[in-house]
Amino acid sequence: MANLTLENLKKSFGVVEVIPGVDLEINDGEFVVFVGPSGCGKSTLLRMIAGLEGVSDGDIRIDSASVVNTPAADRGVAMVFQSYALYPHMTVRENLSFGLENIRMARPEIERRVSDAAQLLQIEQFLERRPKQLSGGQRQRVAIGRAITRDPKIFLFDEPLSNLDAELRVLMRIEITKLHERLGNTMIYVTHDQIEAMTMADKIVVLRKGVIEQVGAPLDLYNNPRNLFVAGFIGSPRMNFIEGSLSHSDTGQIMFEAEGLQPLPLPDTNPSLGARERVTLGVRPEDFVISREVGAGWPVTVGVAEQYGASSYLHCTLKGDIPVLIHEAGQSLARRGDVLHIAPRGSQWHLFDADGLAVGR
Amino acid sequence: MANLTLENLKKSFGVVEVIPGVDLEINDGEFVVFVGPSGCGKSTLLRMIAGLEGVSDGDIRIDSASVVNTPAADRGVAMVFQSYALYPHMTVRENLSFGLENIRMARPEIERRVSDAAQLLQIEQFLERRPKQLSGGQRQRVAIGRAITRDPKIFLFDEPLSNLDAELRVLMRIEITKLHERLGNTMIYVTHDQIEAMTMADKIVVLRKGVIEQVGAPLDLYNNPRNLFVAGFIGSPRMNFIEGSLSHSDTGQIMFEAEGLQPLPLPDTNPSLGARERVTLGVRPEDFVISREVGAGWPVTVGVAEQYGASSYLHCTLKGDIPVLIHEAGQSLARRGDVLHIAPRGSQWHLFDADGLAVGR
Amino acid sequence: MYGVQRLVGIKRMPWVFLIPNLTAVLLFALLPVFINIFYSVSGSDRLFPWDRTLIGGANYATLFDCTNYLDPSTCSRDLFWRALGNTMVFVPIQVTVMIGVALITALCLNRDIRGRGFFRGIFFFPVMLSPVVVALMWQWILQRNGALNGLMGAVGLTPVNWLVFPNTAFFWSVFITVWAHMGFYTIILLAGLQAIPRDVYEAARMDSASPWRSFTKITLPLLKPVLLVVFILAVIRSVQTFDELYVLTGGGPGSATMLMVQYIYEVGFASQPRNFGLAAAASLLLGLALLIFTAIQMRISRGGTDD
Amino acid sequence: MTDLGMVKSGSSIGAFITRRRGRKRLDWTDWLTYVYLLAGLVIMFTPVLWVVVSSFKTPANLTEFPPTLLPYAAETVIVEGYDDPLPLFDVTTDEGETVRLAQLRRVGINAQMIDPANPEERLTIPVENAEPVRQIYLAGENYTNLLSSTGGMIWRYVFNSLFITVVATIITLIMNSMAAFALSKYRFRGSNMALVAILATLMIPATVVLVPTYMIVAQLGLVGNLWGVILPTVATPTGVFLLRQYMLTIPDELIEAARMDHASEWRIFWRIILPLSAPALAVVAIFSILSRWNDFLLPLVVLTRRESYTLQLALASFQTEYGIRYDLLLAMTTLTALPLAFAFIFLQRYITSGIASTGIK
Amino acid sequence: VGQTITLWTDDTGTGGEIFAEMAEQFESENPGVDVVVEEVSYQTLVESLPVQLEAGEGPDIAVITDLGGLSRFYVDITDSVDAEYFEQEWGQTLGWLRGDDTESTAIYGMPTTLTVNGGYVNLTLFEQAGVPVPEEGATWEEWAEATRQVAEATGTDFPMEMDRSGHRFASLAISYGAELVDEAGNPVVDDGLKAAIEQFVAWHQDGTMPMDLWGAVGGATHRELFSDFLNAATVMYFGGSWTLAQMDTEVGDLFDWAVVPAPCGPSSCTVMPGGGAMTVFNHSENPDIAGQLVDFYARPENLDYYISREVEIPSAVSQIENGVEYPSASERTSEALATFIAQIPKMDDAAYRFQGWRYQRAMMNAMTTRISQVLNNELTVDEALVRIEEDVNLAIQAGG
Ligand SMILES: Nc1ncnc2c1ncn2[C@@H]1O[C@H](COP(=O)(O)OP(=O)(O)OP(=O)(O)O)[C@@H](O)[C@H]1O
Ligand SMILES: Nc1ncnc2c1ncn2[C@@H]1O[C@H](COP(=O)(O)OP(=O)(O)OP(=O)(O)O)[C@@H](O)[C@H]1O
Ligand SMILES: [Mg+2]
Ligand SMILES: [Mg+2]
Repeated sequence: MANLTLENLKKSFGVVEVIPGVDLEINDGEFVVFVGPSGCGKSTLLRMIAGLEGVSDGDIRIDSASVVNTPAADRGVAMVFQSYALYPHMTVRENLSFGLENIRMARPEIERRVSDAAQLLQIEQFLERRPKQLSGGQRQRVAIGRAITRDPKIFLFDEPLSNLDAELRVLMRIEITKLHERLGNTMIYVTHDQIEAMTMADKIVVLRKGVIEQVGAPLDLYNNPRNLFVAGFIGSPRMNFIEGSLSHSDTGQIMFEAEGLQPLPLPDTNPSLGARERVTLGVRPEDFVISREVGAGWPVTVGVAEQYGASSYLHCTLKGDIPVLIHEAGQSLARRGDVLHIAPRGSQWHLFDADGLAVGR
Repeated sequence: MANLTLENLKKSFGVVEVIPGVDLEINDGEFVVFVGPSGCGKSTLLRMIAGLEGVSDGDIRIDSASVVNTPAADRGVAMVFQSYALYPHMTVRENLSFGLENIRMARPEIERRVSDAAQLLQIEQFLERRPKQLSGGQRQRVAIGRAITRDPKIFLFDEPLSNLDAELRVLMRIEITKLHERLGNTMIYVTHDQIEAMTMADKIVVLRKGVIEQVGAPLDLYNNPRNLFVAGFIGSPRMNFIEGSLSHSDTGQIMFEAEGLQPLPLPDTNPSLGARERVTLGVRPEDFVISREVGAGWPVTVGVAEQYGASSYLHCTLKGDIPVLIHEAGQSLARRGDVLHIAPRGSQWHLFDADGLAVGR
Repeated sequence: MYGVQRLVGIKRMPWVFLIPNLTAVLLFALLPVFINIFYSVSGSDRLFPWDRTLIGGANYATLFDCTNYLDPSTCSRDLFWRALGNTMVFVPIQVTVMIGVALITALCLNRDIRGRGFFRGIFFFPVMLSPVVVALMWQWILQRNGALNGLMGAVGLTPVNWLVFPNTAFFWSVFITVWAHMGFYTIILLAGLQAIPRDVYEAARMDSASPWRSFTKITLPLLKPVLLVVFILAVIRSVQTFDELYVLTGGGPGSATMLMVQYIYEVGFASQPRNFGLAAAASLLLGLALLIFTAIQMRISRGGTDD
Repeated sequence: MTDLGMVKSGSSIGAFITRRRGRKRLDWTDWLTYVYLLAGLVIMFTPVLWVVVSSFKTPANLTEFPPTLLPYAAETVIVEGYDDPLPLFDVTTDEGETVRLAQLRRVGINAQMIDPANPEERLTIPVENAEPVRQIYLAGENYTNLLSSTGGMIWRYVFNSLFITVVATIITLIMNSMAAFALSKYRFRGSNMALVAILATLMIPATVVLVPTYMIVAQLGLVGNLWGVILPTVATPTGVFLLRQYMLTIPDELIEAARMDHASEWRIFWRIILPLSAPALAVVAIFSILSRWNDFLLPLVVLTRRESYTLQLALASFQTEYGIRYDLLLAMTTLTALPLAFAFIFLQRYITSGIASTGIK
Repeated sequence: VGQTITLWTDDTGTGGEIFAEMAEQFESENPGVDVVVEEVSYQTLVESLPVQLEAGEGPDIAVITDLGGLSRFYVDITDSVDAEYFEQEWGQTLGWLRGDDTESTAIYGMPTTLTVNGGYVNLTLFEQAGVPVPEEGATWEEWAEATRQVAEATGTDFPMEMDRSGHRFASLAISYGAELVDEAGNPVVDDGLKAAIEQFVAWHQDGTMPMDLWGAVGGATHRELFSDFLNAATVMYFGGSWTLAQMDTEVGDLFDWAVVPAPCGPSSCTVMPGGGAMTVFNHSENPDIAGQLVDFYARPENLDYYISREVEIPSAVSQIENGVEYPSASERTSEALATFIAQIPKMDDAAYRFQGWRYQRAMMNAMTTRISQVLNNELTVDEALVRIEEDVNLAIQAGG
């Protein structure tokens, strides 16, 4: 149905270049998530695809036909807005049929489509209500329904769940995933939320300042971030970073040294990894081996120990006041002031060179 | 310094009884968190303590002196509002000193207190800015600073972090915890957020419809909920509930039976537990033993498998379409459609009788 | 209408939306002003510009024909100067009183009291009456044999012939215009008050602020933008005051309550022959004064709020 | 550490005075409020009430001084032999008795009277001994005279006033909201100029441009035509301003959503913007209704024929070179103000909420 | 082809009705002509009609009161009317319609009724006070003195009141010798005017006249307080003949009243004449038919019918001389009318000249405005005189 190609796509607002040039290929039926810090251009990119924002340079092709000069309504894409943008004065039914009436679709066909969409999204019983009379999740569903009735080739979502509370987010996240499985359309989804990106995407696109930093499957990005930015951005809580240098031990082991800390042998290293002056070691909170024995790794002092019930997060500090966050499954027994010893687990560590690029193990 | 006692405290708005009677003892220096569903009266209770809302009946005592007739400003409590309620037209400094000027405190003393609070909260560099020129987290800190300068006996917080984004919430949560440790004041904190309640509280008060359901330390509530409501309310994601009955097996084992499922022996049971007609079994997502072997427990089919990177949540269904959420540490290999076998782990299960009260193991 | 859009393109659609209103504005508001400018530099009582003869600044010269600028009696058009002077006294007083009263009323109506809607209606009601009706009504109440004197007589006070003395007539001019218009400003201020978040007041309460201090330190500063709008509207309206006083006092006693607009009306409309030119000149001078005032006001208000 | 507690004792009197809501008693500020509002009620409403009551007084009763509170009329009696009813007087005779006589004629300080029971005998009574017999009498004839003196034209005036008010208001609403839409939801060159041009007209007193306006109306051939009053008044700057401020608060996303829904710009305006601006439209409608209904000068010069008179013009014709007909005038005033009172009653709740939401803040 | 003639009259009397009624006959005499009679408010005639005429709008015919001021909008109907008859009946008033143009012989319309300023006196109060009512020929001062005595004796609020109207004041001024306008149409501010103003001011200062009218009101605003007379709050009220009907109905039996002959000044015993004229306007599409309609109304029988129905003072010479029957009027009204009519021959030339002057209204407005200022100590009498002259000259400039 719909492949989408962005080719050297650029966007400037006045003299400010927001998107300096993006190349991206999205295959038919893929669920692609755009993530990136606030202001990095995610929405702009999405709105350019939708046709709500003009293109400064480059090309957007849907099914290999350029659409940069096609009006928004005729591109065959549908957008679900962050604030839903439901017409507050229309009933749900009218919201769903407004777009179809605008193209003078026959009444029976409109009704068929509206009821199909309503059934799919289980909002049949709300059809005569106004958006105000719906809960957040129901509104979200109506917004999606409005997109569905138009039978678009591509769905665009701009942070569709950010206005919902935590519980509802979990539910809607799963519903959208299921919807994607059922409809099989191409979907592009912008979010700030780590979990959404990780759990929903076929492919995550990480953006920074309008530039694509890495594209890949979620676990791929999680396990093999291409650079420091992606490593720090993907995963919540964040990966711990410790700056230091690499050296070879007497035994040929590769050792990581940081100021004031005993050198730590890195497990499972690639022998080709040479000594380096300035590297950053990255270890995710769950990737530490914790022990109470002296000598088993770096000593850390527990600050706040947060007990979530199912798991615990220990906010610790390494010598030199470097904060380290440690995840412990289950209910931790550690208390403020305890000293633990930590070392990276197996191959679960990452190294980045002075430019922030990942160094192969 | 400040013990707080609520004695048969009641509140009605017109004919609607919102708080039918609350008794609570809060010790000096405790960090108490009020949780409960929306509209259960958390804010009302807090506002009664603050003196912003009159008392219909009962008594509020601070350090054993009744304060129900004391004006808000003179109770020695300070409140941090959900929306911060900063004075938008005053600079941060003026915001902090306004309350002190109102009680005609000497200028040098005011300045000392403001700069102390600013230093404590690291907002010294913003002192001349207006609230509009601050980020959400900074505003939150100013709101807390305003409370601090007044040197209250008791701090009251009404969902202070709910307007912040996820990342900032984590940060501020820790800051407030540290603040409490440093100041040692009594703090009462209202929140919707599970994590906040679990990680910050010395003592959680669970409210439902203006009635206290359970009071206790976070892990205490997590591990030993007194009833179905508390069990379902505390912990996120929610505890899984399965309805069924209890019987004795031939071996004297206590078995849990549910329609369509093979009877499951409950591990570590208290032999005094008799057979019962209608009980609810509660198992938290992380408390399942998962196996791929047939016969090792109930078979469940994996629906959506959410990979968070550090852990995975499997949305499964038990026979009879009962949804079960399973937490698996690390990156799960389970895929949609896989069949797993699950059983409660060790003593990590909960039983509730027909009235929803916990049944001792 | 979709046809229009296809015809002009989406880029020009805003103009399509603007044109009807803009046409009306140009035709019935701006064009008259330009005609007025032409009137002011031309003579004769002819209506159509093409019938009139250019006389240059003669009308302005007539207005400024004074032997002593400090004493209006020495001016040929002494009434112009008196009206200007009266306007300059009337406007500040009337605006101050009006905003003061409207603010107090709005504060009262903003409280959680019984019968708010009723009182709101009461204070708004006079806004609905036409100026002529308001003036006739009050004239009828204030005249020598009016209800007020009847009432005063009944309670043992000496009746006063209110409209005969310049000071009392001026007082009632202010009173009646305030009476008639304050409801409008009260409602705007009330809306402004209601937009101030409740929790800010609660915070102030926790901060030991007395009611007076919460008023001066919280309410007033937060109401400032609304007050500014109200102030500008009130000044514009006050300068334009005409109908009420024209019917009530005709500008008397003497010329004690004659304001600029009445002067312009009398010169340009109520007299025979109509001196459009002089009236237009006077109105342009008035407009100039208003413009300068607004500009200063904008400057001050912009300087006052640094964000 | 708790100096707030110390403040408490020092300011107990202050606390008592400033004690506020939530206590069961009214505090002094409440009293002050009520006193003020009641005074306001008297000042604002008695004149109006006075007019309404007086509109039921006979002309003689109206000119009386001191005025009577309620409408009175002299009681009359029909005496045989006299065509007209004769007024009754209570006469104190020299003996101190009171007899009720009918007055025939008054000459100087004496009056000729007869006893209705004995019409033959004429008595001469000093005027100061006679007190007219009066009763409360609602002079409905003021209203019927009004109808007859206007030659049944009053319904014509009502129609004209209504026509002008309704049509002008509708056109105002549509034109102003179209302009406001353009000025709030599009960015285009010249928009600021247009806004300034429209708002600048706020400062032009209608009286001052009456003559040129009339000339333009005359040139358009609209003299004596209701449209000659309607058209010059429709482009109200305040309407554009209020509507624009309100429309600025309507999210742009709604418009974008509609554009993606194939809606033309006109349809967006008509189906989305206009319905959503209802509160602001209500405010503008009220102001438009008020000013159109009360318009006087422009109708005076433009509406030249009696058939095209508005109620206000008719009202003014009771005040002529030959005096003011207060009886008719008061009746007419009451009649013209009535529709507005009703309009206000129905629309009043929109006024504050509408203004509040138009963003004058 | 139907031709429509529109005629405006003001709505204070019943004039419109009668004109409409009579027009039926005209319509039957002239098939195809439709006469539309419209009653408009007085304010429309005074304030709005001139602007409309300026714009080429308005009715074909109107009964107007500003005879000289509108002369440039009239059309000459000499050819449509019996010119000789018109000249004979209304020779003087026709001149008023010609405005500035003293050379002209054009006939611009038909004067309909005459109004006369005059004093109403509360006889009952005189009777109660035991003060004799001044005879014909009594001066303004004598009247003032007499009414003062009456007011004092009876506890009446005020001795004399006068409408706030330049027209009323002109009666006093001309009696005091003021010329107001010279033959060439220039304003005259002379000692007569000064004396009148000084006297007038003195009366206000000593309480002979109340401040309510001339003192309390400003600008050119017209104001009357006839209700004071009706309530017996003033002994004498100087107003106009048009108030007669109201007197008759509202005073009724409350007291005795009468219209008194014009009080005299040092110069003459004159009051101002006034009244309306039916004129045809130059934008009319059918000036001939309009002229014929005027001629129709001018027919003696129609004129008599109209005047007697309206209970008005006639303007035609023959009617004034022969008198008109008023079958519907009361005895007292007829008496009063007779008194009013009796004043007509006594009117000073200056009064007629002033009435016909194009800038009369400017002068009257200047007088009301300036006298009020003097009463409130804003101007001295001398300054006021200078201003009055300046005001009128400015108006002449604007009108030129
Ligand atoms: N209409 C505009 N005019 C000028 N600059 C704009 C405009 N829209 C966006 N920008 C700028 O473009 C950049 C990218 O904005 P965009 O909204 O795409 O960010 P985003 O990634 O969606 O951020 P967020 O996560 O906060 O939604 C920002 O710096 C923003 O300030
Ligand atoms: N001023 C009031 N008048 C009437 N009812 C009120 C008032 N304030 C609160 N209530 C009612 O009291 C109940 C408790 O309200 P409260 O605000 O305390 O709930 P809450 O627990 O804070 O809820 P949330 O988590 O949504 O903030 C609600 O049902 C609410 O509708
Ligand atoms: Mg965005
Ligand atoms: Mg709450």
